[in-house]
Amino acid sequence: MKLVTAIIKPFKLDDVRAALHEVGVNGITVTEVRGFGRQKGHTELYRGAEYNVDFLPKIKLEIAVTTELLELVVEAITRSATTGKIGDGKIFVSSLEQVIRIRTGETGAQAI
Amino acid sequence: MKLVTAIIKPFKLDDVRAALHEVGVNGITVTEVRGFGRQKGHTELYRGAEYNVDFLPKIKLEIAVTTELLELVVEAITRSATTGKIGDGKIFVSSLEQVIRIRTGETGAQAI
Amino acid sequence: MKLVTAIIKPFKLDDVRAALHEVGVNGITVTEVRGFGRQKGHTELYRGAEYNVDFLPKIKLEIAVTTELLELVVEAITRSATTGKIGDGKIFVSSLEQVIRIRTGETGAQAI
Amino acid sequence: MMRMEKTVAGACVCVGAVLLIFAPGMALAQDALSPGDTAWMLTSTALVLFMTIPGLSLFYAGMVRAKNALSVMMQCFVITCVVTLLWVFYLYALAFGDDVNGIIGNLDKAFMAGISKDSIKGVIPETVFSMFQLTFAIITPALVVGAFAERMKFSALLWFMALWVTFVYAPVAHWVWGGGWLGQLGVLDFAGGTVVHINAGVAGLVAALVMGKRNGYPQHPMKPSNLVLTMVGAGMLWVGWFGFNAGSELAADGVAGMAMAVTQFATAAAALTWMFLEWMRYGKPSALGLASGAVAGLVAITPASGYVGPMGAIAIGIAAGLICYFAVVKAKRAFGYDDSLDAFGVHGVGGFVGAILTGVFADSSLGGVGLKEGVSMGGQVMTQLAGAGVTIVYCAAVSFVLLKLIDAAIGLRATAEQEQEGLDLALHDERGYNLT
Amino acid sequence: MMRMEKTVAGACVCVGAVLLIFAPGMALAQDALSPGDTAWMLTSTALVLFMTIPGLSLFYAGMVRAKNALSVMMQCFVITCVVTLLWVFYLYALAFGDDVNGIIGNLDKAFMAGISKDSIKGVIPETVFSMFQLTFAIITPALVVGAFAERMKFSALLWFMALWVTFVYAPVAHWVWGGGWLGQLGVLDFAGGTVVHINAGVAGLVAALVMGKRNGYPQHPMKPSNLVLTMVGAGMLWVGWFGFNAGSELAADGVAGMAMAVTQFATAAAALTWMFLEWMRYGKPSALGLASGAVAGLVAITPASGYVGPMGAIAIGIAAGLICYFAVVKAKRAFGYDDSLDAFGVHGVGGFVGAILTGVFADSSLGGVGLKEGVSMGGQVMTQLAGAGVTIVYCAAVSFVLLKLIDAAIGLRATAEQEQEGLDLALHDERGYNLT
Amino acid sequence: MMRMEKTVAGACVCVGAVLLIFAPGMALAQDALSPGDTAWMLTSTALVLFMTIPGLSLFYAGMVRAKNALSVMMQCFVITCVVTLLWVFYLYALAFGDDVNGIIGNLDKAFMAGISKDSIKGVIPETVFSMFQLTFAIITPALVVGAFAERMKFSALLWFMALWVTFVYAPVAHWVWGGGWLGQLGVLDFAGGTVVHINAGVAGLVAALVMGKRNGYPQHPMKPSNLVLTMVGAGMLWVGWFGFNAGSELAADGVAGMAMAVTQFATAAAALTWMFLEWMRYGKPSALGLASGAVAGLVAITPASGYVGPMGAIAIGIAAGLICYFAVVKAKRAFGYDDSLDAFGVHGVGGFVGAILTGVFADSSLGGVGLKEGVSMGGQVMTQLAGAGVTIVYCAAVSFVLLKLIDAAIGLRATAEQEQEGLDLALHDERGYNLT
Ligand SMILES: Nc1ncnc2c1ncn2[C@@H]1O[C@H](COP(=O)(O)OP(=O)(O)O)[C@@H](O)[C@H]1O
Ligand SMILES: Nc1ncnc2c1ncn2[C@@H]1O[C@H](COP(=O)(O)OP(=O)(O)O)[C@@H](O)[C@H]1O
Ligand SMILES: Nc1ncnc2c1ncn2[C@@H]1O[C@H](COP(=O)(O)OP(=O)(O)O)[C@@H](O)[C@H]1O
Repeated sequence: MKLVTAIIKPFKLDDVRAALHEVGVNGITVTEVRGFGRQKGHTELYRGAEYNVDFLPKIKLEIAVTTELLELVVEAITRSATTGKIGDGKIFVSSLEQVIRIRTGETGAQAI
Repeated sequence: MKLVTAIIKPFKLDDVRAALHEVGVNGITVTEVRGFGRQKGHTELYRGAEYNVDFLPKIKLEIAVTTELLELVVEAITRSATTGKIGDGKIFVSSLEQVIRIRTGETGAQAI
Repeated sequence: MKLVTAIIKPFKLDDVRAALHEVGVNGITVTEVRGFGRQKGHTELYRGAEYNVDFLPKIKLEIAVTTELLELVVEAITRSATTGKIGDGKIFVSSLEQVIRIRTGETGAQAI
Repeated sequence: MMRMEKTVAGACVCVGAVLLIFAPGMALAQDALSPGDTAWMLTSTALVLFMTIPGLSLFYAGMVRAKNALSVMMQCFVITCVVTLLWVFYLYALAFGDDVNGIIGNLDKAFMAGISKDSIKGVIPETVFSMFQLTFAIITPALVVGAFAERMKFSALLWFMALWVTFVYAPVAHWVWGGGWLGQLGVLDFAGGTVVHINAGVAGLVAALVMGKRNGYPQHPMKPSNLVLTMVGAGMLWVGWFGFNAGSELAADGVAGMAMAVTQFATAAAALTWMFLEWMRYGKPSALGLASGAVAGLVAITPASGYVGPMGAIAIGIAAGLICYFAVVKAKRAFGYDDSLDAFGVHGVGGFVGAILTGVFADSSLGGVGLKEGVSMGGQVMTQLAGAGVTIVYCAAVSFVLLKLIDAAIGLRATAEQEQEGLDLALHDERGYNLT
Repeated sequence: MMRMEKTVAGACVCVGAVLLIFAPGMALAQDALSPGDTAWMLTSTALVLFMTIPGLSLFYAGMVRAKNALSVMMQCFVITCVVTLLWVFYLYALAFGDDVNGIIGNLDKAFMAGISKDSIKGVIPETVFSMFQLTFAIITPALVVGAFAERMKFSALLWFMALWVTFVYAPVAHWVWGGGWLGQLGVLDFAGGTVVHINAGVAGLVAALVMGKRNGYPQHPMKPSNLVLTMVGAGMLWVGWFGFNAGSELAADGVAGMAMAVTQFATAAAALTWMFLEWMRYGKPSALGLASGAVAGLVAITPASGYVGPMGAIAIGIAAGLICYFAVVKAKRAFGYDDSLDAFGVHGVGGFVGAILTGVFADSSLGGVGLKEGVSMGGQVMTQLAGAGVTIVYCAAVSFVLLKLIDAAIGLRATAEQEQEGLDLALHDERGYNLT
Repeated sequence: MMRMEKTVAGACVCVGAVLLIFAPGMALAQDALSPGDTAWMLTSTALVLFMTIPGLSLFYAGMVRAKNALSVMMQCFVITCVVTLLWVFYLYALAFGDDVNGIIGNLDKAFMAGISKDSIKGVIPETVFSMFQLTFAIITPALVVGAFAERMKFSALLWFMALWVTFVYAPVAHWVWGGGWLGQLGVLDFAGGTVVHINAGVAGLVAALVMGKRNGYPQHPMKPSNLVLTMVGAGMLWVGWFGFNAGSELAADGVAGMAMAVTQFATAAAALTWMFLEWMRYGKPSALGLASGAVAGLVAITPASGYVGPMGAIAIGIAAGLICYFAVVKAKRAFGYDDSLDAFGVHGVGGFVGAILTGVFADSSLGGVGLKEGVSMGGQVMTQLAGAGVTIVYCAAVSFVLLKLIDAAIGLRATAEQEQEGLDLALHDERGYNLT
């Protein structure tokens, strides 16, 4: 099993979710994060005090998937999250050793 | 060493923490997340505009543990976080290559 | 490729970012988390009702790096995030199987 | 409250001076409207409504958990609306219509019958008198909301409040202010220590007991979600209370001026008392403690505000700060009931303290305006006790019956799931904050 | 609004009584200042400004997304400033200067020429009359902001509002209140149903249509960010509205008292109507619905407040709650325009309902003060329709032209990127909330 | 401020007219209470308290970081309480008791001795006069809070403020308004440019210098946490300021009306000036800039409000917007002190600008009410400079000594850890926001 972590632009969340739904993903965990990268941030100015904020609001998705689904999931995210502009985000894939569903105690692919 | 990531219902946090404490876990990192799964969300309605919100507030726990403790920790979470109703959440286990305590520079199991 | 996850004190963020910048890290994802560990929390008191809050506000950094850069990055964080007082935080290192840049579809080290 | 017999000579001194010279003018001018007093009463009415919406609703919204913030605000708001309509229909008639046996007003004024723009009460339009009184009938049930916050069903709230203002508030207001038997007995209640605060506090306590605790209380933390707003609400209450107390003179005169002053003095004293108690006990003073003390002081000076002097006011404030502090911080925990936002601990207890001490500090020997010819301080205190006691017993009994009836009919409490989810989402399909 | 012919005998009854006896005093006292009435008008002025800042700006800020909260507050604030200066320069002169052919005021009073601390209008200082009117000229364009919230360029807003108050508000105010032809025709508009609310609502609708929808509307969720603040704003609007309606009598008398009372009654009725409709339709009542109904009631009673009785007020409230509910919840969606915060649905529609029903319930047979000698209810309704119709057509046409001109010159809308980022950051380099 | 000699003939014109005919009535009516004027002063008192709690505390709470929001609100609140009690005990006596050598009031009125509900001052109850003045004594130290926000120990604040109102505020108020030497000199300060704003600003600057910068200032970002609340606070300040300025006439008359009007005009002009400066300099106008300009305008018109005309007010507003803008945006950074919320930059500087320009625009040639017989504009400006200069020097010196004494005795600053954690948690065991 794999854990897919995607950093995307906040307003793309609905699209990505829909795309994931299509490829059969039913569970996602979403976190509001701030991203720092090549995309530039904004300036805030309060009574002449200027702050350059280079963190941008981003959404992080974590999705546990079976290894078979991995390709499809990555493709779905890439397709639906892209705007073509800098800051579209990243996908990280890592390995999951175990998944447990708390309610039932099921483990492995069944628990996803 | 392993990294245990658990998604649980927010009001279970205190119970889970207590259960983890019992099995000897002293460090936890907690994030507020929104979960999307089988448990259905709620409806919001503002002046006739209806929004179906299918994300639910969840709590994500991240716990670095030694491999020996893994079993106990997973068991403690499963036991304390369950309500038997849909949406109780998941536990993900992945491998940790290294842990460093920033203050002392200690590494490995000692750093946990 | 590796994923470096660091839990640090919130007011150290700017320093750590600067240190990471120096060693050539250009992308970071930041999450506000609450940490539970040896550092003690605080007390809140409302009309005689006392709450002992043992979670502390922390910042979690996630940084995807090439394996070559790993050492430097860990060192940079350790150096810049330390205050010498309990609660300085941890660094977790795990393995990343794949990284994809959403905008271009690039993968691997190029995508970081 | 309510010097109904106020003559023009009293109300409108400068004109009175002239009138005294030209006696023929008097009969004609009797019952004439005074623009100055009317101006103040229009303002006071606005100030007292301001206490409830937005004041009290902010004060309460900040103290509940974020998931219930809208529910308490909505409760305050809907009470405002429901009581307003009932007021027009029959509440004003019940409370302030012509007295029937000292018990209740007759219904001649139901549906505002006979009240036109030309109707005068004292030196102000009767519409203004009625509106001013309405704002009191609104805030009283709104105060009760604090006791059962975070768990009552909205429909049950509507029924309870509609019945409660009818069967509790209106009669008690009549007894004390409308020409009823408690007023005749000599009970002093300038602006509502008994009618408003004891009444609200006791109803709240009964409701808290009948409904039981919030799930998880007191084991789970139930921290105030937005004390910044609570501080704002406290500030608004303080400012609006000038209309409450100084407005209860029904005129812009020296008594109103003194009522405003003693309100300020007692409040400051009570706030500091609570703060220092907390500081001594826990090592730190808190904003919520300071604000709670201020409200306790405002409550306690209310019945006394037209009768006592500055030093009496400070004494009342200190007493209120002290006693309400212990009621809220100690007694509630000791007895184990869940008065969510301390409606009883602050309003019930503070109102009682104020009612009794009014009997003490109204005495001219202690700087007050003096008791009625032939009444001793001890005698007045007994009268005050009687007034408070009657109100407590009557309010508790009727509130209890109403709550039990409603519970049997439709249920009082939200379900455990609804409570868990928060009343805002569960009962109103709304969230108070969508900040991210 | 505005019984300019009010004599001292009417305004200052108690003195009047004396004066009646000593006729020689009369001429002398004519045009004398009444401190009581002045006190109320100073207060009313403060109350109406309070409606805009902070009231309306809170009401609106809570309804937009967090990223646009400051932008609407700033728009309300800057409108306050710009209209104030234009008022001094020429708006007051245009609206309330000596009438020229029933169309507009002459400019004799431009730059407040000839107005000193000793100038009297009726029984109050002219400065106070002018200030009170200014607060109306401020809130009207501020209400419009709700229609195009979250997408207008700040510079375009400045131009639009400056031109709009000049070419729309000032003439319409003059026609109805300043001695112009609509007032002469007999149009009744006590406190601004036509001048303020229809005017603002129609301008808002036109702006919403000309500017188009917010990007993503209605597919993407655009949830209110902070309904707690919206409830606070609604409470402030309600309280401030007492100054708006009862202040429009320009005196502290029985008419003011009745105006305050009917304001309260209509508002309560409208709020409950909206709430119960929602409850029936969706199964749950909401705080936002309750507050929206209250504002609809406040709007609808505005033109009627000096003319109708308590039961007429309740009828108007129910009608307003019902009709505005359908306008906001149904019509907007059916027609598909994006009136972001329902400036048209609440103010335009509510103002229209109120304007027409004023003609009905002002009749003495329905508890009102009675229509002018020889005018039938039907006739008055036709007059009201005429007044409303003229305002709608004039306002729509001129607003449209102004918007098109500004669009051609500098563009009306923020760019899509700016809208996406939020106007607070994009246009003002600020964020409303930095809570973590 | 404060036309104490106001006779009934002036205050109560319509009655006066009658009285003139019947001279015998006059002596009797002398010193009689005017309900209309009293109504306005009761209202003004409420308005000025409203400026501090909730107004100023919101304005400040929104500008600090979230972790310090409650601390500034609590400071404003506790100042309200402490000053109130000291006022009763001796402050009123010191400031407004019978004058001793032009320096200070004697203590005959300590503990409100001799003040009953029947005491009259001018045409209003003395209680009302005293309460109105109290609200000024409250807001002045509360304004100072902005200068050292986010770092002062709570206990040190209590000591400093108690001593400061005793040794700085009371004497200066006496000198200017209580019959003291600056008033005798002819210094014009209608509503407190010198007594309130220069005084507060200078004390703030001294405190900021003595205490040093916040840790991390200016390298670390210290962004306002909740500008939405700051905008609300600014709106409340504006509205409440009508009580401050128009109330300072102590009557509801033409001077009060003009004071309210010029307050509005100057504020609008200053707000727009600041906004456009920012727009020109940084390319974007901001809500905080607009609000800051408004407050600067309110401050600057304060001393002038009873003396200048509309155009003079606009000139003063523009000057205040311009000069305070540079003080806040440029001078603070250039000199490197940390006046956290610009108490000095806005109140100190704005108060000074207003004090001087009062001397200019009070002249009848510039639309003002005219200077005293025989005083030239230059002469008046010199007098104003003298008044401001004396206040600056006296206030700076005494504030410095008090701060140094307290620092030596108990320390002024919170520890670095406490500052890091936030004063709310560190000093009060509370958090302002628990929204999740
Ligand atoms: N090396 C990295 N480690 C962790 N997160 C990263 C890394 N690089 C980028 N990110 C995340 O991805 C987001 C987008 O990256 P950015 O460089 O702005 O544009 P792009 O995605 O087009 O390469 C960043 O805001 C950050 O949240
Ligand atoms: N495949 C997944 N990847 C990541 N998180 C998941 C996944 N499936 C579920 N979750 C998380 O677990 C929570 C509970 O899942 P849900 O399907 O609602 O019920 P259950 O835990 O009973 O299976 C979700 O809200 C989500 O946060
Ligand atoms: N085993 C763990 N798993 C996950 N997070 C941990 C663990 N131990 C500590 N942390 C995180 O690191 C933070 C600091 O740990 P703490 O024990 O307080 O001090 P120190 O870093 O000096 O050892 C905690 O607040 C928590 O967020």
